[in-house]
Amino acid sequence: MMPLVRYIARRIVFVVPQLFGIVLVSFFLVKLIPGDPAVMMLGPTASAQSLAELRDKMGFTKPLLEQLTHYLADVARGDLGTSWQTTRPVTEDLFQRFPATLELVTFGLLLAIAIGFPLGVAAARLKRGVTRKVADYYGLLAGALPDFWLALVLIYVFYTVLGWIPAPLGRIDMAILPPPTISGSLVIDSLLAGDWEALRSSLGHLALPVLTLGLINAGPILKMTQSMTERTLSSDFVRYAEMCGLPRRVVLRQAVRAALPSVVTIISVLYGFLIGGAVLVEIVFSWGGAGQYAVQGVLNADLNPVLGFVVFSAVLSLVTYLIVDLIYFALDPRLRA
Amino acid sequence: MSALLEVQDLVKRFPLGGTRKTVQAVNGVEFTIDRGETLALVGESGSGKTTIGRCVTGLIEPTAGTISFDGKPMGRGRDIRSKGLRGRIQFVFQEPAESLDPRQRIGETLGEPLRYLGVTRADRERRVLDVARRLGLADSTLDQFPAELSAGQQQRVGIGRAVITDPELIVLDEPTSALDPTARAEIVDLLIRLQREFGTAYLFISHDLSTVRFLSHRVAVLYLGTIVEQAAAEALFARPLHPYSVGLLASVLLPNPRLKPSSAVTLEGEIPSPIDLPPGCSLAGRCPFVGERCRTTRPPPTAVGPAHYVSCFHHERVAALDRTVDHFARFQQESNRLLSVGADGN
Amino acid sequence: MVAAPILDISDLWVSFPAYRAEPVRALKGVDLAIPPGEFIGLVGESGSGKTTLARAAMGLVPPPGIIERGQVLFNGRNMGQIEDEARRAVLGRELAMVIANPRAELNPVVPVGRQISNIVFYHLSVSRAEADRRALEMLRAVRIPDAERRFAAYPHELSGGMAQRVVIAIALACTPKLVISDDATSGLDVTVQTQVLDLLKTMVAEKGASALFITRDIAITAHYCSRIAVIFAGEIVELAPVATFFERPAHPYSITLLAAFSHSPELRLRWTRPPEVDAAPIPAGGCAFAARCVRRRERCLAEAPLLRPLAGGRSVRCHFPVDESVT
Amino acid sequence: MTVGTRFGSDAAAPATRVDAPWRRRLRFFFAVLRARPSFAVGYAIVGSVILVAVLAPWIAPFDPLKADPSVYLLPPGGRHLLGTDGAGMDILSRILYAPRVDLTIAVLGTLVSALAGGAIGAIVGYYEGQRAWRRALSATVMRSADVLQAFPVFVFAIALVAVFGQSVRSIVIAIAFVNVPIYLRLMRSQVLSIRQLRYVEAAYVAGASDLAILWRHIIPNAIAPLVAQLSINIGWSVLLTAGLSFVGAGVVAPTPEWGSMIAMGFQNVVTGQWWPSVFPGIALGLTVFGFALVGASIEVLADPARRRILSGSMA
Repeated sequence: MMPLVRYIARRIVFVVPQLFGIVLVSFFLVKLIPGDPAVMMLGPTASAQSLAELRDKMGFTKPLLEQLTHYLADVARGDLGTSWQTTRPVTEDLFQRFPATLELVTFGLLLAIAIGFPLGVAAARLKRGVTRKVADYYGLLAGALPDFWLALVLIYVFYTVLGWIPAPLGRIDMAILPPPTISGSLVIDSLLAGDWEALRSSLGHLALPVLTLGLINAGPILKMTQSMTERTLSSDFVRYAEMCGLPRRVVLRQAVRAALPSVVTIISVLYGFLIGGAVLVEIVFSWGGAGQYAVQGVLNADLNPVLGFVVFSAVLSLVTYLIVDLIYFALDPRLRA
Repeated sequence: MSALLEVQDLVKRFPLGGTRKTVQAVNGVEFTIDRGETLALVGESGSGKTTIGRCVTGLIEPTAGTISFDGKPMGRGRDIRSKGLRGRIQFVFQEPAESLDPRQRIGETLGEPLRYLGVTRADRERRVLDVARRLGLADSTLDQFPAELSAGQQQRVGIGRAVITDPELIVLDEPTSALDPTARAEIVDLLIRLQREFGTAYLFISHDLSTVRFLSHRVAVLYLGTIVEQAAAEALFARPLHPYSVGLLASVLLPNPRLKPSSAVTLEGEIPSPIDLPPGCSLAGRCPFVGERCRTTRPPPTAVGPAHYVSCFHHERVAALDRTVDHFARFQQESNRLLSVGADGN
Repeated sequence: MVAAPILDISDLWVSFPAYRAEPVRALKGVDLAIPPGEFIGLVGESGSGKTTLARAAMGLVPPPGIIERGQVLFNGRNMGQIEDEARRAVLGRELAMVIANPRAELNPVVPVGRQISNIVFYHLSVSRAEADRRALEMLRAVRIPDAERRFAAYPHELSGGMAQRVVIAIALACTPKLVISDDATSGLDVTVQTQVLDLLKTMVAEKGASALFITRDIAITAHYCSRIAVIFAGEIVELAPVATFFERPAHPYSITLLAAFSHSPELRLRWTRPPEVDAAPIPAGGCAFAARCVRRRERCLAEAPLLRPLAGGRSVRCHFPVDESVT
Repeated sequence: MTVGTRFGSDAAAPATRVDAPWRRRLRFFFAVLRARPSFAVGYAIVGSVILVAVLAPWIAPFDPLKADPSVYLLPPGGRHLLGTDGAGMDILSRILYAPRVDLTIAVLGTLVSALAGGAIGAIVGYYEGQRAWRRALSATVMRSADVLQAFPVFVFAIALVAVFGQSVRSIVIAIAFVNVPIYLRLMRSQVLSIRQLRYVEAAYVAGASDLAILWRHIIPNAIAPLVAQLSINIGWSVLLTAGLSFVGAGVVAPTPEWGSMIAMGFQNVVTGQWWPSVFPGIALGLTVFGFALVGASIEVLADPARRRILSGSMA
């Protein structure tokens, strides 16, 4: 598979400058955030002299360029500095928090695909009828609802009124001991550890946020699946397949197969977006994810977590784009020329 | 005085995405066009005829070779848009619908080239009306949009836009192949009439031999980026000397069941891809006269008559083909008999 | 007893509704019968309705078109009213279509060999292995160079000529009774076109099937068809055996079509009406070709001619056809 | 003997302007609305939201900023139709005033990004792949667009707001900055495909300058998809603004804005008072839904092929 290897090599060569660009831009951006980190750390009552000492130790007084090269060297070593809010290295914080975000986003997107994809294909096939109407309006409505608002409504209905799910506070019940972290996802870890109690509780806590993300993001997936399948259904080769008398299901399968690459693209774009975009749902459910951690960082001018989060999520989205390209490559033989 | 257009050793290679290989579209082409003359570039897909047309009009930059117009070479400093050349060379495209801006009215499209020559609005409107009438378009068409016109009318507008600046040379890239037979005949008649009136030279690019025969003074037959034969039109159609010209002429279908396409020279197989060309003569794989030399060295153009060049080692054997390949004369005779009767309603 | 026609189209009217305007009548009462083993050429310019006729023959009139009147019988079955499942059993199996630009109409992500095998697999319900074997056999029959390798090739990897041969292989894979070629060779180069047309004609004849050659180029019908039908603005204006047609076409439009190939502009001009800007609009009831006909008389404007038989197995839709005596 | 001179110029009567094209287009537009009720709903929503924003002072029952602690957390119904929030402010009045802030931010933000993104996209698209330095220019611009888009959008917006300070102006800048890559990419791909079309080449051969080609042929044909995206993007920006306010990085309370209203009502939901958060959410959702429908209609009307299918089905 020579072309595939060359294709990957070319893509990876692209990733490096992009990563460098991201670190550069975020470094200067964060440096512009007003508010003096030293004052934040020691509090307004600290003496000028101790503030100056701290600034010196943290290297804030050095010329910007020097700080940058210093910072780049650290990042290269994987050291993203320490957060004065948690007083722990940012890398450690992120490794502890990112799995929460990834678990939420992954399950949320899987639900969105489970809702959006089949509905989109069904809507493309039926020119009129109820399903078509439902799909059209759902596609537009889902994309229009604010996810944090829907979360609140779901909490009100399922917790306050019906009481079916546990209090929306964190990923697992306070009283239960979380299982040993292997994959970082509580659900999977408790399954692996066979701890049914922890599994029941983590699923219970996961239900509403995943439902929120699932319902909202099913919209764009549905719309893209519907429009792409409609386009392939009216394309020349499907018309020709009809003329050759191929059975309905075979024709539909071929049309969906041809529409798949674009659907995969929208899913990957959503995945990249949600890593930073699901923060509102994280806050409503006090999920303790990486997004929340970064937002706190910005609001309290704690620079390193923000920088760390940006670099982390950029790497993740670039990796997802790379995976998507590979899927594209596998799905469409024309690229393997 | 020197020819209007001179093309020397024109070469064009397109990089093939992602690999080091290149598409060898044009491989060393030479020809000239005099004022008021029509030279036809005849060839099938992959012959490079469209690429040559686009190089001449500056739409594509040649890899090597020189193109000189009115004695002076064209290049970076003197291209089609520079003051001295603007409006003197025009282009007519193959697809009528795509050559007109869908959001611009016909009158506006026709007059646009004059804008770039700094012609005043009043003069523009007058010349647009005049050209529209000369093309047989009603005045009301000027307010319409391209979508409201038939393919034949759209093509007339494309020609009108080219003729309005009274150019010395028009490059026409297969102007008739997208049209129905009746519309095609009208456009061909129109082109001949406009040439007679304005004395414009045409570089007529086509794969349709019967149209080429009808309106060109000289013909160059192209195969995979090289001119395999070049001659005056009557000479070439009467006595084609290159196997490819013969094969091309032999496969023309005439609308008369008795005039079967002759099987004197049948070119088997497919046109090879212009990406990795064989070393010797590019027709070697399909030619019935192929010899050892054909596979190794490229046959140089040899003069076989007044301004008649052919690039083939075996052109004498082709000439020796006694059976005439060309039934066109008989078809023309039959068609005249048929058309001369009944038009006046008896 | 003349064998029953494979395809029998009688008085077929097809129209397309248009927004805030009269519906566009694509076919206005077409009658056409194709006996078994016969090659009919249908010649018409763009907008004459020839492609609509081909689609109607398969019962697949493109939406929003509807069949207003008349019927299309294929092997005795009414293709207009046939249910979806029954039509699928006929199309591709008994009635096959060869289309114009194959590289756009073959599935871009499925190897061509597999696409031929699909037709055999679903229509003849044989095992996949048997279907693949037949597909390979068909690839060889259409003389595609080294068929084994091309079996796994994708449409975009083939040249125009080869893609066209694959489509012919698909059409003939299940030995159909009628093959419709919808301008199948228009996209090909001249030298390749004759090869593909010869191949199509010999293979269809070998299978004892009949063919409907739909084309813009009257010259193709001269060499590959036994009878020719000329269609103008949704009506068949002339139907005749090829020999008598080209000896002396009767309908003025047929003559204009031939005049397009002539190299004497004066004669051709004689058959084109000069454009009159303020000409009175042609009344609807008259002959559709009246606006362009040089032989037009009063009667042509008042009364639309019917398709009526003349000598020599010919029929023409014209009040004043150019008759044989004037040679 | 030329066909043209067969009839003189005076013989042809000047074409009477039976139906001005814009009147024809307007009639077709209303027919489309009748045929596709969902489009009509979209224009109705957007129209009424704008109307509400303009007429708010006259139609709002209470002063949106007056906090009356004695009537805090009243349930909907009675004098306060939609109830009051934790601070005793009337929810309905605040919802009616909110679009003034939300829409201005979203419209301004997207317009700025559309103009900037569109212009850069057009230049980059037109000059891509041509002479050396132009190819380098477009490559750098595209790579920086990739960098911008690799950023987690929401966190990036918050950071921008933090940098420029918490004001309406800085939110507009944040939204503009985040949306620029969308328009840049859209315009570039449009221009890349249009610049190869024959009528553009015809203008080139006739001697048109790059600017003339861009202005006369490329931009007019590339605008339609941009306008469709603009409408969808306004809706999305309203959502982003509300999100920023929700985390406290957007519009500062007590200015009436849907996002901050939802945030203020956040604690009460758990204890059963749902209305301070739910009603603003509905207004926000409806507005974004309206803009999405308008965007969808423009997408169909702007694309000649889909317009023909639509008019065919309307017959």
